[in-house]
Amino acid sequence: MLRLEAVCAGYHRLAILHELDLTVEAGEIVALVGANGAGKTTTLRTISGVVRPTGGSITFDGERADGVRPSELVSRGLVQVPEDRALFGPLTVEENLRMGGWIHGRQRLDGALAEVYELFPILAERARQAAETLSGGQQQMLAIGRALMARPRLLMLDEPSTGLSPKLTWAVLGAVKTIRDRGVAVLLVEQNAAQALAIADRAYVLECGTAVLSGQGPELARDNRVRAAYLGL
Amino acid sequence: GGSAPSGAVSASGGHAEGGSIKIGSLHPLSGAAAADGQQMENGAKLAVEAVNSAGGIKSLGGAKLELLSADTQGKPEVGQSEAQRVVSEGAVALIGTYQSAVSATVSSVAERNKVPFVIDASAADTLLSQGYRNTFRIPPGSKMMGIDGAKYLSEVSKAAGKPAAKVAILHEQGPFGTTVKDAFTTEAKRLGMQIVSSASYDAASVSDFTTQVTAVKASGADVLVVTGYYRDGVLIAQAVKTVKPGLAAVYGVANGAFDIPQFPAEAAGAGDGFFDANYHADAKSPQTKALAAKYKAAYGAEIRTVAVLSYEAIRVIADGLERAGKAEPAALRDAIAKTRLDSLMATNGPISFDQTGQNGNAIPILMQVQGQKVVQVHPVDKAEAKPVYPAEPGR
Amino acid sequence: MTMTESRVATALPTLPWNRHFAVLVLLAAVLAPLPLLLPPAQEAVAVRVLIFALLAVGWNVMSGFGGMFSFGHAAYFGLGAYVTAWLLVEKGVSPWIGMALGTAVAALFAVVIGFLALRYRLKHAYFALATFSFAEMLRLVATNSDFVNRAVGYNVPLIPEPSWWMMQFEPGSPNYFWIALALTVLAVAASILFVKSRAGQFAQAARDDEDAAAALGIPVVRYKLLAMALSGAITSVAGAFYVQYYMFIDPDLAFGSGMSMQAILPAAIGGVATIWGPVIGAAILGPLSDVTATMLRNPPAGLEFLQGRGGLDVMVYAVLLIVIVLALPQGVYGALRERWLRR
Amino acid sequence: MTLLTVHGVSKSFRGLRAVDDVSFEVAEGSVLGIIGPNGAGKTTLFNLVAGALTPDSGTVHLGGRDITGLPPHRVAAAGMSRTFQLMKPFASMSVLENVSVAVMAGGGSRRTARTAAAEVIERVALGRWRDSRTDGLPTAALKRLELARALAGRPRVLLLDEVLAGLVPAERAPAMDLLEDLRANEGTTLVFVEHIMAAVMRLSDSVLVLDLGRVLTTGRPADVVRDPRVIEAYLGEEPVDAEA
Amino acid sequence: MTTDLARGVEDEHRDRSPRRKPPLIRLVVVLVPVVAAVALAYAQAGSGVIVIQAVVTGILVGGVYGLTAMGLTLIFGVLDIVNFAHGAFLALALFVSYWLVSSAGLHPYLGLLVCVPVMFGLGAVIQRGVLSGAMGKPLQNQLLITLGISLLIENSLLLFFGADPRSIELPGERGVGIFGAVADLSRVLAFAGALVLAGLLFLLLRRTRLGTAIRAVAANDTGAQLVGIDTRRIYVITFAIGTACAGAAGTLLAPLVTIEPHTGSLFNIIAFVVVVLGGMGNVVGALVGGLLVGLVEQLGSLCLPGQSPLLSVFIVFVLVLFLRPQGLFGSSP
Ligand SMILES: Nc1ncnc2c1ncn2[C@@H]1O[C@H](COP(=O)(O)OP(=O)(O)OP(=O)(O)O)[C@@H](O)[C@H]1O
Ligand SMILES: Nc1ncnc2c1ncn2[C@@H]1O[C@H](COP(=O)(O)OP(=O)(O)OP(=O)(O)O)[C@@H](O)[C@H]1O
Ligand SMILES: CC(C)C[C@H](N)C(=O)O
Ligand SMILES: [Mg+2]
Ligand SMILES: [Mg+2]
Repeated sequence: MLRLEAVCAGYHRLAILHELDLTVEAGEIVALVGANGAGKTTTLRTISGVVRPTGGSITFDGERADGVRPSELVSRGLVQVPEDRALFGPLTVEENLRMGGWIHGRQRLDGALAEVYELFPILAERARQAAETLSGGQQQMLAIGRALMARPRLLMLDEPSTGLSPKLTWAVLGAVKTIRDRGVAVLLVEQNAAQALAIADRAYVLECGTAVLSGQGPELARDNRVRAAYLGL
Repeated sequence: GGSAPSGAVSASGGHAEGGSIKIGSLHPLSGAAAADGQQMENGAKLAVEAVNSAGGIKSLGGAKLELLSADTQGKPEVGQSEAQRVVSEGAVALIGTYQSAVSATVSSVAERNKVPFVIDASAADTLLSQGYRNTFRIPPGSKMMGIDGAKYLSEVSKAAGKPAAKVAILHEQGPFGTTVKDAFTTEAKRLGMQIVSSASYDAASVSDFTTQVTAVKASGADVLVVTGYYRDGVLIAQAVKTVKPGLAAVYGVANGAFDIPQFPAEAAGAGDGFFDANYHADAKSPQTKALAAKYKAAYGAEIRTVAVLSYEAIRVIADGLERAGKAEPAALRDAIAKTRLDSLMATNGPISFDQTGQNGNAIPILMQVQGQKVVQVHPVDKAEAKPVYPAEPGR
Repeated sequence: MTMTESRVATALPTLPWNRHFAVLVLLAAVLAPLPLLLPPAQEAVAVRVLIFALLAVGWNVMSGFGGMFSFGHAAYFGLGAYVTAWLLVEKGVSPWIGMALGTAVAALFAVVIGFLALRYRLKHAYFALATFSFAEMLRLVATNSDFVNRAVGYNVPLIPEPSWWMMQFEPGSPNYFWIALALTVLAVAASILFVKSRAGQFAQAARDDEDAAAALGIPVVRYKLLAMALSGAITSVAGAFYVQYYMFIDPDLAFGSGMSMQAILPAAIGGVATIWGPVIGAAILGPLSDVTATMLRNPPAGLEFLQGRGGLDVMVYAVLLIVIVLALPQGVYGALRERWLRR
Repeated sequence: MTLLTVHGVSKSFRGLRAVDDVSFEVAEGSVLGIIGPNGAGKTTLFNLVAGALTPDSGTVHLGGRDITGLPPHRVAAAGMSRTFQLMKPFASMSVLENVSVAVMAGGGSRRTARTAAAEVIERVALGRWRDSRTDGLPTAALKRLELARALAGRPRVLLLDEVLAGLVPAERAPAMDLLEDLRANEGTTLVFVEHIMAAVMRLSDSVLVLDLGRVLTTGRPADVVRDPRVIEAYLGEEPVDAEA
Repeated sequence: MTTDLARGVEDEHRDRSPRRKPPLIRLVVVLVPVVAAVALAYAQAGSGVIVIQAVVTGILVGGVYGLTAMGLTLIFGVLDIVNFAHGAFLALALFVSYWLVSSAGLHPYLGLLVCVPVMFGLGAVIQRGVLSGAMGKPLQNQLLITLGISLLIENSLLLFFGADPRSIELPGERGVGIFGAVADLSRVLAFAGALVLAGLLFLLLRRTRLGTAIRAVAANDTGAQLVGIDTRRIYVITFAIGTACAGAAGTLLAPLVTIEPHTGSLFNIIAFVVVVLGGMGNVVGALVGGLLVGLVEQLGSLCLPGQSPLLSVFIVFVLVLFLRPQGLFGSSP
């Protein structure tokens, strides 16, 4: 579904990604783990078109996806939830969600809205509240909900559990699985490698902008190098 | 004073090279006063053409005049450096500048370079109270306009049998408006008028006069005296039309709007009957009429008084050169100080400068908007038509 | 404790400080003979450049290094000008003394305005417009106060003999340039010293992050006020000198928004929050309008019809302004420094 | 001897009681961990203690001195430093300059500031970023910079707001070593907020649990994590199917 | 089961979300200076008629100020661009109106049909071509660029139309009586126009998809890109709407001002004061701010007779900022 081949990218003259290869198939959760600054976020930003790759190719559903504007990729079904959530603070929860369905034009989107509310009932309750007044956990749910409104086929999540309490972390990761079960592929970046690997179907380990290891989630969790470096065991 | 002024040295050099005599013309060609500034520039150009086509300066072997034009943008420091520039490019005299603040910096450049500076328009009295020897002014200053304005009001209203008794004043808060108001007030009181209210405004930002005119109405005044510029003048006319304060007259003193040819049309009838006591081109003089026609032919617009003044300033300098017989600032300055030259303006006599550099024969005259035109109505020898008093402005 | 190896190159190192002083001395030495070489009109432009530079160096201390965007620097310029002019015209006091007192008054006023604005936590555009308002209030009050001659302002009386004590020389005298140069050099030196000093470091830290600075024990308000006071003082010197050079001042000129703009433009063109930006910007902007005016006074062949059309020179000036800012968003010096450090 | 005493502090934002009648004491040289759900008021509590916010009621004493309502810079001068959850570097300055400013702010002279700063930088292993401007720094380095600046003033009490968050597990260990070393060798008193339970368990002498702005419980780490209320409000049960 | 967990989260936050108290302070901040000024003005002028007239004029003039500030606040709030060229846009609109009336013989208010689309197009072109380079740049860069644009526009007007003042005549009687005070009809119409424009903008921003998208972009640019909004297009549209507002304002103002290349810049500073007073990006704030400035200016000239009315405007402005540093309707930072 998504295929990165020898992708290089960076900021200004700083190269961050070096010949990165990565694939995501339909209906699977793929985790991307790695040290701070390894380039996880940059990878997601490159896929979603915020950062322009300087080399290699990205294809989504067999079509070229590099050099395409983010808004175009969204309408193709590739949606990212950024590290900082990037909510529309002064807008209400419902307005945020409806904006999430922007690419679907003037359609009512009531069905999609109902699904998101079913997944995160708290959002239905807070529908008229400004997004910036939500707690951290609620904001994370709203960010995911907003992304779902676009009816993505591939959802990319950047560290959805950062700063969340252990309890909320489980809640959010649980939701990720539910989303996968509804047929959406997920590319998940997590610093919390243990938890990410626990729910992932497959995973990549990123170091200095290249994938140094890849494999089934639980399998990687047993790999000694991974255990030492990322699980702190 | 000190060593040889650099301006003088290069000035004669400039003459030798091109054979033409350079005169600096400093006006606001852009900025808020560009309308007047461009008229003045055009007036000066016409004068230069006139002198040159009449054979140039005869005592200098028919030397031609050349205008070094500069845009002051209405900014004093730009005026200063432009003055400095044209002097160093060989200008033997300067004319300008409209804004008093700009004239202030230019006159100090002129004084220190010993280059004569003929003010074509700038009303501030302080310009001539610095003791400068090189600054001359053709039109009257603010104070005189205030005094004569009061006199004319008294004369015209008495002649109509309804002497103005209660006067309200609205004036812009700059030096121009304030000085005129002060002089007017003193003289009006001396002549037995009562000042019932006096309010100032910021000409640059004001956008409505309804309240002020209502206050005038409430004060029971029979005459509203206004000293200000063009835009505010039009706004006042509109407010008068709206409020209908029931005055005998709206009476401008040195007003920048009420005697402008475009004013009656722009105020769309609201300005009918408005007076203005101001210096003015003499509409009765055949030369002035010819100049107005020439201006219209060349630039497609009605000539304003300021353009006539710039024309006059060039004439004064040409005349001075003729008598000096030398294209040298110092000699020219002495010649200008002895000027006696017929004027295109409505005056008491030929242009001639007193000790301070003021044209002693300059006077304001009284004009009135009659039948969508500005006509001269007082003093009698300058009048094209009889003043209509009470004028019932705003009807 | 090892850091995960990453390929991120080290970011820009900062310039060593003593080099700034070396450049300053060199620059002063190179510029000093200028008035002996330039024709008087160009010298007037050169002096204007130095006045702009003084203004902008002052603005830069508060708004560049201090991070508090001022749109009312005319207030300090005007106070410097008016204190000097009033003392000189009304009391016959030497402009040097007037200049010194002017800096004190301007610094004090800066502290008062600054205290109010910081006390009430005004930020960004709100702060900028508050400073603008204070300058406008001064303008309006001066315009209507007999005490300072209302809107008429002051003319500096001419004295018969040139005098250092009264800062008056024959026109075109190089002394004007030298005084302006000396003042500018002092101002730049002051800004270098400030930036390098403890106080300057604290002020810049507070600009970058106020909360973090406070949490480290930096009394943020005190150092911001200090930056404002220094900034006001430097700018007021420009005002004091302006009066002596142009021999005239009035409220619109002294406190008008044009002057506030004049303080910002050179810094923005040259590079905000850099030592040399304001100076370079002034050197570009000062002659720019003369250059465009000259260019259009004698238009190239084919464009003669443009000659003498009012407004055209300003249009060209405007286009140049836009092009410079679009091409070099960090300012001329900012861009140069970036390139220099990147190799 | 108690060094920091917080008594009954409360703070509301527009009707929301973010911190509600919180009291605790910290003995000199000890370590207090604070945990609690998102939005429980942990950062707000830090802000109240460090002077960034003024409590609506309650008092804060440091070494017997009442520091309630003092502005942050006075609190810092009194010997208490803090780090920020959302990092706040001085973006126009290099790492070295950042820390030098902190040394000077703590009373160091300008001449010795650089050497002192360089030492602190080595200590938190930021050496390779020393002369980098902070605007291009990765998260982990920024977290350490927060720590370095807070240490530079040699505080008696250090308030740490999620300094470990955003670090991968492998990088947490050396950071924890550093904190333990501080306490052991310099007797620095630590108060830290953390969601990473491993760190809380290892470092703290006692743990305070905040929920809805109120103290849910305090106690030794091992006891606290077994408290059903804490599990209910904060830790949660690991979902069975997450073990897949 | 996910939903269960989410519910668990929900009761973690039992009603702890901040409630919005009615913003009483705004009302106080607006009313106190106005009431004080009315009382003082009455004491000074000693005549009820004058005070009523001042209030009526103040409201009408305030409407004009609000009108000129409307587009500015939109651009300010959404694009975060400090647009010093707004006055020049206004001047351009005045000249377009003038040209339509004088050469095409259109009724002055019908000019709206042409002027608004023309200015919309121009705004789009300028944002696309020049201002996109100023987005997200520091204040001084925006200042320089928009200042450049304004000099360019004003001086091209000077070049092509000349400096002579022009005016547009409204046919018919213009005086209108209101509560014993009088007002010029064109001012009443301009005031009505300000209300309508504010209403339209408010509806656009609050009730339409485009408006929500505009606010979304203002709130979080990256977020907007990530949901598929073409933010560059939104910028262009927003700026174009802002200039179109200047177009509308220009047409409505044309009958009551002297039309010169510099007319617009007279309104510029006041417009900025109004925008900041009302809170950046808030159209209702702009209207209220305009009214406050208009009233204070009119009453101020009665209260402080020797002083410029602007002095009272700036004093009130600064005092309001001290009470509400984010403007009357601005959200706290
Ligand atoms: N906008 C930017 N400009 C310059 N450098 C950047 C920028 N964003 C990130 N970087 C650098 O790129 C490198 C990789 O960053 P990235 O955010 O992709 O890492 P990450 O793996 O997501 O790390 P983390 O776990 O800290 O989120 C880092 O060293 C960072 O400093
Ligand atoms: N300045 C403020 N204005 C309004 N509400 C605030 C403000 N600061 C914090 N809050 C609210 O107070 C509550 C407590 O916030 P705080 O930041 O202290 O939580 P926390 O415990 O640190 O959470 P986290 O673990 O997510 O960092 C939250 O509901 C937050 O939205
Ligand atoms: C009537 C005008 C010529 C007055 C001029 N603006 C001045 O300041 O003197
Ligand atoms: Mg990341
Ligand atoms: Mg927190």
